[in-house]
Amino acid sequence: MGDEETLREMAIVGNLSNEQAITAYKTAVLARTLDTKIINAQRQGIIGFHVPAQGQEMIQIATAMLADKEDLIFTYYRDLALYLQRGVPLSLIFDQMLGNSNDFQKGRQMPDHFSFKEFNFSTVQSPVGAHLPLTVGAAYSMRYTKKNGIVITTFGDGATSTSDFHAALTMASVYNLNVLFICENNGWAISLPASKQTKAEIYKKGAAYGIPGKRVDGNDLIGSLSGLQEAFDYVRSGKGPYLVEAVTYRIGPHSTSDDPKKYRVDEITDGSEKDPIKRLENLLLKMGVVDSNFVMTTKAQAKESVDKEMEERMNIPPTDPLSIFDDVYEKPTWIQEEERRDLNVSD
Amino acid sequence: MGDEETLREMAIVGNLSNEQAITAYKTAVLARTLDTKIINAQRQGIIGFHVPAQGQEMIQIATAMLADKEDLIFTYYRDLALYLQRGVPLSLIFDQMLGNSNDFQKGRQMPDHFSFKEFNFSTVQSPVGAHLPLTVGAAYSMRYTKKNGIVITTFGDGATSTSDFHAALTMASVYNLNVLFICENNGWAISLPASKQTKAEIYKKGAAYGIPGKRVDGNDLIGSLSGLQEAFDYVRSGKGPYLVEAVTYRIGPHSTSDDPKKYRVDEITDGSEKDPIKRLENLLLKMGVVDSNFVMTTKAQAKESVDKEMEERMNIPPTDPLSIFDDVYEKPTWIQEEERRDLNVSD
Amino acid sequence: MSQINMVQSLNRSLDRLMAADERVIIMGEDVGRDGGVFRVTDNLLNKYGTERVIDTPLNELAIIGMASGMAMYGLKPIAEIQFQDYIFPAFDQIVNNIAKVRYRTGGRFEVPLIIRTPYGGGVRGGLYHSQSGEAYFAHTAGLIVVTPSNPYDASGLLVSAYKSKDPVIFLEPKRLYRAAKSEVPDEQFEVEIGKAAKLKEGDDVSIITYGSMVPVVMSAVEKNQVNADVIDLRTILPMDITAVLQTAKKTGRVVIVHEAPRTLGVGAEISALIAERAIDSLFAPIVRVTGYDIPFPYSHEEFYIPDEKRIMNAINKVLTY
Amino acid sequence: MSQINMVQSLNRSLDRLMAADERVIIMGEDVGRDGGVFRVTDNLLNKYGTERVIDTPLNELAIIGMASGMAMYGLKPIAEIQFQDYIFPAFDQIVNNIAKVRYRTGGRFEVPLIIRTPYGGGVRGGLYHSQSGEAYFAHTAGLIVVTPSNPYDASGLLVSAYKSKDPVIFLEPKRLYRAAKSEVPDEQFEVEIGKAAKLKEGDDVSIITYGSMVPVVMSAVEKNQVNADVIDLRTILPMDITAVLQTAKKTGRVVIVHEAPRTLGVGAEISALIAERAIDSLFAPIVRVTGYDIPFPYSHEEFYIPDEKRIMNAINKVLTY
Ligand SMILES: Cc1ncc(C[n+]2csc(CCOP(=O)(O)OP(=O)(O)O)c2C)c(N)n1
Ligand SMILES: Cc1ncc(C[n+]2csc(CCOP(=O)(O)OP(=O)(O)O)c2C)c(N)n1
Ligand SMILES: [Mg+2]
Ligand SMILES: [Mg+2]
Repeated sequence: MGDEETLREMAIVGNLSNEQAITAYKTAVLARTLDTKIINAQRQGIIGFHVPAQGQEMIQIATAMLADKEDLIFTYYRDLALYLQRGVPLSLIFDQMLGNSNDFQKGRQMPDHFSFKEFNFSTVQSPVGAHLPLTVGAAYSMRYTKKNGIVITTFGDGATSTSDFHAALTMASVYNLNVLFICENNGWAISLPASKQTKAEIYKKGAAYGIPGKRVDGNDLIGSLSGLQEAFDYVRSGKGPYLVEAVTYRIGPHSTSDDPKKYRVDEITDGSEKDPIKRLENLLLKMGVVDSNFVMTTKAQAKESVDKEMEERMNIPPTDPLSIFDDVYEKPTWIQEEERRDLNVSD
Repeated sequence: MGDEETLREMAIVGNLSNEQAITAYKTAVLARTLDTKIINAQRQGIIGFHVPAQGQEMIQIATAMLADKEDLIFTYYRDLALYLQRGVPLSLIFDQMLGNSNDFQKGRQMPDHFSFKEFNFSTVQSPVGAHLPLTVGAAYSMRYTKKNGIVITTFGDGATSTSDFHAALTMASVYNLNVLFICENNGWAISLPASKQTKAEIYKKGAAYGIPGKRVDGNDLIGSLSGLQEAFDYVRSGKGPYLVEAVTYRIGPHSTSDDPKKYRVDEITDGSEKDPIKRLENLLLKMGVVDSNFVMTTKAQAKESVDKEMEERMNIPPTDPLSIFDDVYEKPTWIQEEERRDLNVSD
Repeated sequence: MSQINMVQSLNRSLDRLMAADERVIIMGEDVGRDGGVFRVTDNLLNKYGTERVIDTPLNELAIIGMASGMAMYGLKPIAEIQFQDYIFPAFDQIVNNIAKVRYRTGGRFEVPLIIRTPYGGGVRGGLYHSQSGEAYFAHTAGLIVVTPSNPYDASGLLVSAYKSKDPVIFLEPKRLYRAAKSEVPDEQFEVEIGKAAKLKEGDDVSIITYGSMVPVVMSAVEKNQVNADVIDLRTILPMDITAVLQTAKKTGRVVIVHEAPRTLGVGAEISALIAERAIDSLFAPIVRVTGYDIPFPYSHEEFYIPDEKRIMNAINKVLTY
Repeated sequence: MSQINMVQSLNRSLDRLMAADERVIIMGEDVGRDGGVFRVTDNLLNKYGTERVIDTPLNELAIIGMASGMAMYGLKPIAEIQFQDYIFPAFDQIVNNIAKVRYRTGGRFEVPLIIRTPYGGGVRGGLYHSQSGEAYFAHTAGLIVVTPSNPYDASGLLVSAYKSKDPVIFLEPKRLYRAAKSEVPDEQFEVEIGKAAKLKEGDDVSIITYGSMVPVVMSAVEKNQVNADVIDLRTILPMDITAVLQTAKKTGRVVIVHEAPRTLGVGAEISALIAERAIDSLFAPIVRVTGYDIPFPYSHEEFYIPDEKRIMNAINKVLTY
């Protein structure tokens, strides 16, 4: 999509103010800066692991922009920009990434497996797709208890092959539940290109369940917003579930443990022509909404706050080893109590 | 479909000879007679259990008619007519239903869980849909080892909701395997009507995988044959998998343990207007292919051979109890050997 | 008080729970109009409607996954898996999700659901309608696993499961569904999770069992006038370690009886706990009488399931050791 | 002979098997171009092509289900599950199908496949990249479950698994993948399934262990000069009962060490077998040193996995009993 077209699209969305566009840009830059910081911290052994979200920021930001506070969001492990746009502070993100004693989850999970309940996020788990059937139950509960809001969930292209995806779409459709399924198709499931994941177009997979679908340009803020708007409207109006395929691009490796050179040799690029942040930046500059000075300041500020925040959070002590026996059950059974004593003694 | 239409359809199929139509009719009558016999035997405690195939005979017969010897068929638990049309003798069927010492499977499985390897059938298991991923592997193997033939599999409407269905269609499509998926949509999964199983039309479910589909009138021989022919041609030509939805009708209960009055009150009929055997019978009579005398003789003969066969097979002794320790592994481990001795002693 | 069987007891208990608490939702294959293939949920659809008694499509992963989302967000789902043999498609959701939600969120979420499922043989169901899979669940921290052996415990354990904030695998011995009636109060009452029942006091030998094997054990010891301590575990995870060790120390002779296969069956854990904590009290080997390490056969299931003879052989072995 | 690590050993063994037998097919997520996330299948795609080294979509049920169809119809699939934690979506296919095909067909079909999967902690993988789930499989008759503890056994067990006509769950302790090198023959050789290895002869105490814990046990007994009999089971199902009983009877003091949680872990079965068959030889309780009955935590995994200190505590306990 060229810039001219994008401008026309913007008119279609209509309600995107300059302020909103600028906020989105700032979030995107912050997310990218944070991501880079974490990758470096991982290399230095400060943070254990990371799944970079670079390249996928814009669809995540658009999702957060259109979601209401009362909407419940089930993210997956690669949604850094989504949290930031929805207001999750850097401090909480670092606490989880570091697994320190401030971490809501008590350091129990790998980095990127967040659970920001206060911001109406659910909980992230590693098994791909396994959160999807939960979204359906949550939507059932919300309808049953007459709560406002819809359920939104994100997942990768690989997740569409899982049994959980099939289960979730089956149930969402049969019970006509308000779930907005957003597939962040970044073209890869680790080393498997999306073209080998499935021969169908992902947004058409709803056809097997009577669920409508739509493909949106996930690398473009305006494209994402206008595409998503229709989907949000559909689900909010109670018509049932909807499947969005956001075409996006994984700029980096699958994770800090991954070496994409093994499988991505023939098409490695820096991703810049698809880079959603560059695209928004260029658009804002071209439209005169911001100038190059603003761009520089934004980036510098992002870096400063990310650096500062991480330094601060690194001072927070780790959790007590004996706490590993908590939260297996509401109250530890005799087994956990005994094992806690065992660890305490052997320690 | 009126009879006039049916006649026209018949011209389309073209290659259905009178002899073939008569054979199909005879098989259908035999299957129905056998089914009724088994239900009675179950009531008398002679056979442990049964899932009647009444109402679904015609799509099963059509499938067997179009299948080549070298085609490998994975049936489900409700395919009595399919076995008969493919040449499985009554004796073998009774041996399995009775679980006697002649049963190929050594009495290990419930009735209706056949494994007629000699007739190029695979093995039936109870978990709904669980055979479907196997079909894909078998098709892969056949292509890899350059064997002729395709893989055909049958399953119910309920099975389309299982994870195994999703898994099978995913793999069949991605590796472009020669699998013909035939859903015998009999309108029910025990007490759940197909309309509550899914909101999509079953033959369109392939869309999620890029697999073409087609609905056929499974209660009509000509309709089934002409519809299936296209699907067989597609798969045989190596174009990949294909999904057929055969609309049919479960005349009886789900199984001998089921009481459909609990859930089917509002629409209980004797199914006669949908009864595929009556329809074929009427057509053959109308066309003068057979006369009413023939019909009577066919039914009488079917009854005679079914009665005679069962009486004979009932004389075959049961398996040796100690054989329950065989076939867990190629050779029993020390555990099975020890447990066999234990049973022998306590006996 | 009424004289009722286990199906009736469960049905009434479900009814009372639904009447008292709107958050209780029943779901599963054929649980609605059909009332469940064993009729445990009979008539509940009529009383509580399709919003609260949900006939689901044929996908156990979907049932359990959806139920866990409901439980995380305020409801109290009671999901039925038609036969325990069909729970395995949902195994990932159970061990990787449900059992770990509280833990992985640092206690910020919980999944207080109940998964009810009939298990065990004796109904001529062959490989796929007869399994006793309790050990698969009992190896999973985060789950509670219970199994009643009589109508009273069925009702009482169900209420405790309802009150539990942790996920409960509720295993119903299908052979006992209609096998016997017993006195069950008409009001709600509890049978505490984690507490075994002493069914019989005796000094010569301890028999530790649960679920489907309880009546067989009781019949064996009564007919043969064995002076046995008989323990019905009722809860498999967390096991009542006090009851197990107390009886082992008291008699010094232990026989464990269950229907599931021996290798890594629940009996292995019972035996190991005793071998770890009460070895000096033992006068004889700890003997397990169990289903065999083979798939559950259609023919000869009567030989598969431990019978009184096999139980008595084991008892005599430890008594005469 | 070469000095190689476990990844190299497995890779070479796979390579030799593929070179010798066209029926061998490798399949799984990222096993092709990527060579597997742990590089066990590195370079095999280049050598054998996409027909024989199959990068699959993200569905473990599909991988295992398809592999089982391949195995039933003449091929020898070696399927990789990227982490053992992700095998549970395929659990139904494994316990209800693969483990029961031979049985339910009266021996007319078999499913000679291998499921390779890395297991265990120590790589900072948290709840979902660290589990040791061997007990879930070892409770299932019809399966063979093996786990090597060193590069030599890895290669040899893989060849035996290849020759097996029964389905083999091949568990690879990921922490040991590159932890140590050892001498491994360059030609094909076998390590027999069902046979444990005696790693050290000693008289005072028996330590029975396997897989990931073997080096920790060996280091503990060597550093502390414990006069221990050390058994590396290598095969978990069917277990080498002769080796287990022989050592228990010899020393009369048994410590069992594994990384999986204690409750109904494999140690329970080992303990129960001894308590059933060698109780008179015992001088001390049978003690288990295991992972804890909690989900595998991300932080403090070093406390979760049994260390030398915990092992020595147990050894001293039984020695001084
Ligand atoms: C059930 C399961 N199988 C395998 C894995 C290992 N794994 C982690 S991420 C991943 C690829 C996921 O791809 P996709 O869904 O496209 O999301 P992306 O990582 O590309 O954002 C795989 C195979 C897993 N986490 N869960
Ligand atoms: C995985 C699994 N879940 C539940 C069952 C119990 N069950 C047996 S048949 C059946 C309904 C199947 O319906 P359908 O697929 O339409 O086939 P039909 O019986 O109508 O021919 C159910 C729920 C089962 N066998 N397997
Ligand atoms: Mg992706
Ligand atoms: Mg049906």
